[in-house]
Amino acid sequence: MLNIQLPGLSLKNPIMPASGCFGFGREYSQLFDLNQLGSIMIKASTQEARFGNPTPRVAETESGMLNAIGLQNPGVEKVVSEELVWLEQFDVPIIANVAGSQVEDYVYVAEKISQSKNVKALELNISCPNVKTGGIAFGTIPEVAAQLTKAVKEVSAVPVYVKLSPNVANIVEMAKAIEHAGADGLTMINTLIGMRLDIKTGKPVIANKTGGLSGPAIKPVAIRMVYEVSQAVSIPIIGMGGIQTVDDVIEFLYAGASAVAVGTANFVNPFVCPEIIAELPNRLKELGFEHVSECVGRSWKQDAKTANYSS
Amino acid sequence: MLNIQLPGLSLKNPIMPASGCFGFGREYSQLFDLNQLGSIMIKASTQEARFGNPTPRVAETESGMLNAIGLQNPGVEKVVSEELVWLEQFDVPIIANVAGSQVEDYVYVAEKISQSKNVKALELNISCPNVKTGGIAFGTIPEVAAQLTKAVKEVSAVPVYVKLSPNVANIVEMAKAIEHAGADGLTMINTLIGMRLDIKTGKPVIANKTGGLSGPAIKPVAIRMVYEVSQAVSIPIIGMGGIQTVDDVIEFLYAGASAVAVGTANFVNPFVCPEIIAELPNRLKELGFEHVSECVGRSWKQDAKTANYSS
Amino acid sequence: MIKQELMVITKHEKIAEHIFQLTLQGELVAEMGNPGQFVHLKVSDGSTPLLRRPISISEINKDTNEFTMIYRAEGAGTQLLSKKKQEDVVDVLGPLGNGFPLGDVKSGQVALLVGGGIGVPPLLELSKQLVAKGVKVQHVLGFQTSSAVFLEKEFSKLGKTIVTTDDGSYGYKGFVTTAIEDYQLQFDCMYTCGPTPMLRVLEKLHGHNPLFLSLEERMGCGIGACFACVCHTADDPTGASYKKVCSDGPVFKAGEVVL
Amino acid sequence: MIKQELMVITKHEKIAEHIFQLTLQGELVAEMGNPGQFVHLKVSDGSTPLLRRPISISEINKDTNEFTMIYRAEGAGTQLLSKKKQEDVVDVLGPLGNGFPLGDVKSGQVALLVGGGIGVPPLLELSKQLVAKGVKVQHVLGFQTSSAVFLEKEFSKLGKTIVTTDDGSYGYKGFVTTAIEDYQLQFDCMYTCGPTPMLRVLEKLHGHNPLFLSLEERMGCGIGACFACVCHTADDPTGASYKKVCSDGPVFKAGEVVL
Ligand SMILES: Cc1cc2nc3c(=O)[nH]c(=O)nc-3n(C[C@H](O)[C@H](O)[C@H](O)COP(=O)(O)OP(=O)(O)OC[C@H]3O[C@@H](n4cnc5c(N)ncnc54)[C@H](O)[C@@H]3O)c2cc1C
Ligand SMILES: Cc1cc2nc3c(=O)[nH]c(=O)nc-3n(C[C@H](O)[C@H](O)[C@H](O)COP(=O)(O)OP(=O)(O)OC[C@H]3O[C@@H](n4cnc5c(N)ncnc54)[C@H](O)[C@@H]3O)c2cc1C
Ligand SMILES: Cc1cc2nc3c(=O)[nH]c(=O)nc-3n(C[C@H](O)[C@H](O)[C@H](O)COP(=O)(O)O)c2cc1C
Ligand SMILES: Cc1cc2nc3c(=O)[nH]c(=O)nc-3n(C[C@H](O)[C@H](O)[C@H](O)COP(=O)(O)O)c2cc1C
Ligand code: FES
Ligand code: FES
Repeated sequence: MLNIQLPGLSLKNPIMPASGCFGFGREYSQLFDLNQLGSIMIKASTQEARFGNPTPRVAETESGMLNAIGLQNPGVEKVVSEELVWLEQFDVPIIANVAGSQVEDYVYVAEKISQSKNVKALELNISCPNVKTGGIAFGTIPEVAAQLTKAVKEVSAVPVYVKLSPNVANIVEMAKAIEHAGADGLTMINTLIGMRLDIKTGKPVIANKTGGLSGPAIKPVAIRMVYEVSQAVSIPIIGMGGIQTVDDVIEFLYAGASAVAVGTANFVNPFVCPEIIAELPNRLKELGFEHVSECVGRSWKQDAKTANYSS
Repeated sequence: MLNIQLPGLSLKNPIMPASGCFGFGREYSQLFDLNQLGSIMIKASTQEARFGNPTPRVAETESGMLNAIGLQNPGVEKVVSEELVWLEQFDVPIIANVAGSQVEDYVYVAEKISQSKNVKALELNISCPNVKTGGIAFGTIPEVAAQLTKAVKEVSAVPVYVKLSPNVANIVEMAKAIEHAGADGLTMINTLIGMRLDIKTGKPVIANKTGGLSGPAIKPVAIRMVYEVSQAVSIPIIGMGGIQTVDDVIEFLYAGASAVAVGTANFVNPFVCPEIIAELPNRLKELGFEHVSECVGRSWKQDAKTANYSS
Repeated sequence: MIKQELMVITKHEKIAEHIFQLTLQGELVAEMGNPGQFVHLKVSDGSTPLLRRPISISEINKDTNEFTMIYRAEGAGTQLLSKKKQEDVVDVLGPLGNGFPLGDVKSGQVALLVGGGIGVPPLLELSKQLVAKGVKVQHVLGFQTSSAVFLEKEFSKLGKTIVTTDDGSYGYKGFVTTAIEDYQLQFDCMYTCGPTPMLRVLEKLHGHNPLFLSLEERMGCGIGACFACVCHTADDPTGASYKKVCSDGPVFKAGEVVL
Repeated sequence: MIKQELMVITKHEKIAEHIFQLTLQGELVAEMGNPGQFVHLKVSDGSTPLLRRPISISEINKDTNEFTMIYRAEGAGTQLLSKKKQEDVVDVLGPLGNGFPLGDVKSGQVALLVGGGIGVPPLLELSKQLVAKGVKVQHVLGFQTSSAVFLEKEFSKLGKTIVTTDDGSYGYKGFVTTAIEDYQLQFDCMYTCGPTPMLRVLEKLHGHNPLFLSLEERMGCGIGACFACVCHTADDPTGASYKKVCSDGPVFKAGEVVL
């Protein structure tokens, strides 16, 4: 009832933790059996080890949070030799999040990490600032994003999903450019850029000044973008942005996502992924579905049977 | 302690209701004395009367709401002859929000409405879809926004503020293009585009499908944009997006706004504007300020005195 | 006059499946007028849920400064509300809108009050005020199923009361509209509140007689400022003329607006 | 093991200006180990405030399955928490992190416990466990002003206790660091928790002796997964090596991390 097939990914269910919100799984493995997860989107890997940004790196906002972790990670070599090897004990396909400051970085990391036995797909984090264009994020200019996608596709041993940034005027144009460049799927959305100022000092609460806004606050933006993009492309979408409950999952599927990722909610409730997975079958039954795939895109599919229809 | 001078506007205080969230003031005038307000941004006027979108037109989201009112208004002639004349009884400068589907519409409305005695500034709502570019909003392409600004500036009898849409990749580029085109000020931000789906029917909750996301959820995005734009332009900014409390007002001023507007919060608490105006002097004193203008831009001004400094 | 007040809960109980009866006390009661007005409630301090919830006034007691509402706890807001206890306070904005006009029916005449589900509560105060005026009242109250039935006793005290359920698990089996026919009810004026499909049928069948309908629509402000709750007028069904449910309604005369 | 539990409030009271003492009961207490660990609290059902709040464990009672925290109600989350009443439940994730090691000081030796403000509470359980082990304890507790002082009596029962206030309105006037000098306190091991500037001075003055410091940092997950709370290690102060305050700390040995 829950299994989903996507390029490179044979998922037992469509629920997975989002990149950066689950580390490499070690901490959560002490709380529950990771084998329950559909997949794991591991923390971004870069060519070199990175410490990331100074602290404070997180701040709370209304129904959301800002983060500016700064891609802290031990570098792709260590991710491959330590983290991915450790993850081999679980029967869970891994989606490796790839980041960098220039095309060459992505290519380097993608080539290396896609060789790992349990890495079944890559997720290109194109929200990173591109040093060659003065810090403008790869994910805000369609040509730049397309070029990056092409370069990574050439070296990757596994299907490539590209993670869209919501900080654009035209998400459909971006998605189409990336599809055209050969991406196997899309993941969306990354965080919106936001900021909070401290009332006493007048200064930004986050040391990096701006941060990425995530959590329930951004869900309406994510749903709208998945809705628009899923109708314009023919590659599958893994949706995310503010998911906290099983109904949020269904809303993303209705919008057009084929699977979903849960980010910030893991911090609020570390058991949120297994809880949603456990609740999903009953909720689907209640709504009259026999398989989770029947939900996909039903907000816009003309011929979709109505939710309350039961045979 | 609260008075602020802006192009065309001599404000007794920097607090005003945002366009579309206060009608033309009639309803709120029954609840409190409108003379307390710094200004009023009246509901958008278009050339012809508009009924707007089908209902449901609003939906609630986490710490926010979606709206797709669809610019319902009685047309500029009636706004001028009925609403603005009625508003003359108050000693409050009016900012007239101007909308349209093509440049000519804006020019028509701007020319007419800017003649009204109490209209001291215009606010161009450039988030409207432009029929000539296939519905792409004026406010997402810098050249289009600049051209519109120029055209309106030529006919307007009062200073022109342009209201920025947050649905862009590069808000600074947009602001600069509009400043260059002759705008006297900026107001920001308008709503983010969002959507909600009904779990039972699978369909969008709002009849128009997508709607504008407003309320506390979007405040971090608004603060970030005001922070970025205020450092890049030399025209003043009226900030808005999620303001509910006096501290939210101060956060916008710190970010770089010279005055602020309160939108969605009027629906939650119809007395929010006069309440904030009443609280502001004490809060400023507590934080060590002698005049509200000292707050403006202190998140980025190098030479700003620290907030806790008191003489 | 519309006021905002932190009113105190003097009584709060569950009266049917998911249905709660809530009595609040405060000065705002003094402002309440015709039955059919509503209040707009903020159920939490914070920003979730953000918006107020419109709930009809069901009974008014000016002597004790109390009024009562009956609501269905379904979504996030009403569920939070249902957890409030006696002596807790609720942020109330009201009274809002225009209620049912009592002038259209005279002492000695017969009024038929037709309610559907959560549209039943505002008819109780209406019935009381009609009876006080010397009007003979009859009630047809429709519910989905037996566990959803409420207020039958209260209405029975005021006049003939027919309860219908969709599934026949209680009272008359069927819709209120067919019950009106089957029982061959005669009346000089009809007042109704309930789901829009029910209102549409009633307007079609009985719109030629005096008929007042109370509408529901998603609301923002509740006071007429945001234009969330508009409907087309019947004489200009696709044009720019409109009525606002919150401030022109929620009660309209049959034929006034497009349902 | 880390658990999540809806724990029941058995006691909740204000003990100083803005300062509340909260006792919770539940099975999670069985998992608690060294003093200095913390719990991560969700103070509302909804999504405002969204994140959990880290609060140190101040006392543990394994017999009654209770533990106590002391917190300052300042921001949105802690203010909401302060409104909870006896028998209400609180969503607790814990115990988290590594507490103060007791192995570095032997029976008969002297431990000096130095707390600043809201850093004082975790030292209470530490002091109790040290005393139980036969260690002689001394305490220096710094507060801003007299109305902010708490736990003096409890610490006094366990050993010599010097209270300082910044403004001299109670006890010794001045900082804890100068009090330690003025009173010429002698000790074999120091444990401290409080504001970072205080920790920095203590590390500078006493870091050559055994010294354990408990750090604070903004947190996301609280369990080591989000990398919100990292600090540089002292042997690689600008490089990529790091410690996580939530899972490697919050207690570190002097010289281990960059403060
Ligand atoms: C004039 C008027 C009088 C009403 N009187 C009553 C009454 O006496 N008793 C009662 O139980 N209900 C009444 N309703 C309906 C009631 O307002 C909704 O059931 C309630 O707002 C739903 O809130 P929620 O928190 O349960 O749902 P949620 O799903 O959390 O609501 C989300 C948003 O949608 C709005 N909404 C959802 N359903 C409705 C609806 N049917 N009508 C209008 N807005 C809706 C909410 O107000 C909120 O803004 C009335 C509605 C109106 C317009
Ligand atoms: C390991 C550890 C132990 C702590 N133990 C205690 C204790 O025993 N008693 C106590 O009163 N306080 C303690 N604190 C500090 C406490 O976590 C903050 O005071 C609290 O989170 C502030 O929440 P708020 O709702 O009042 O503020 P808000 O301003 O609403 O908080 C907004 C966000 O910032 C975070 N935040 C704000 N201040 C701090 C801070 N000083 N440290 C970490 N995060 C912060 C909040 O957790 C939240 O995510 C501890 C902090 C840490 C890291
Ligand atoms: C603390 C934190 C760290 C994140 N790190 C990454 C990252 O390394 N790579 C990435 O592509 N996205 C990262 N994200 C974005 C999330 O994967 C996700 O796209 C976003 O948070 C929206 O989902 P949510 O609202 O469920 O959190 C991070 C988000 C958070 C909150
Ligand atoms: C119901 C509603 C109607 C609005 N109508 C207009 C409008 O007519 N013109 C306009 O420029 N902005 C309009 N806005 C946007 C607001 O003026 C404001 O920019 C936005 O809501 C962000 O502020 P807030 O979060 O305080 O609401 C509308 C917003 C809402 C919620
Ligand atoms: S709800 Fe705002 S106009 Fe009716
Ligand atoms: S708070 Fe998440 S790693 Fe420490």
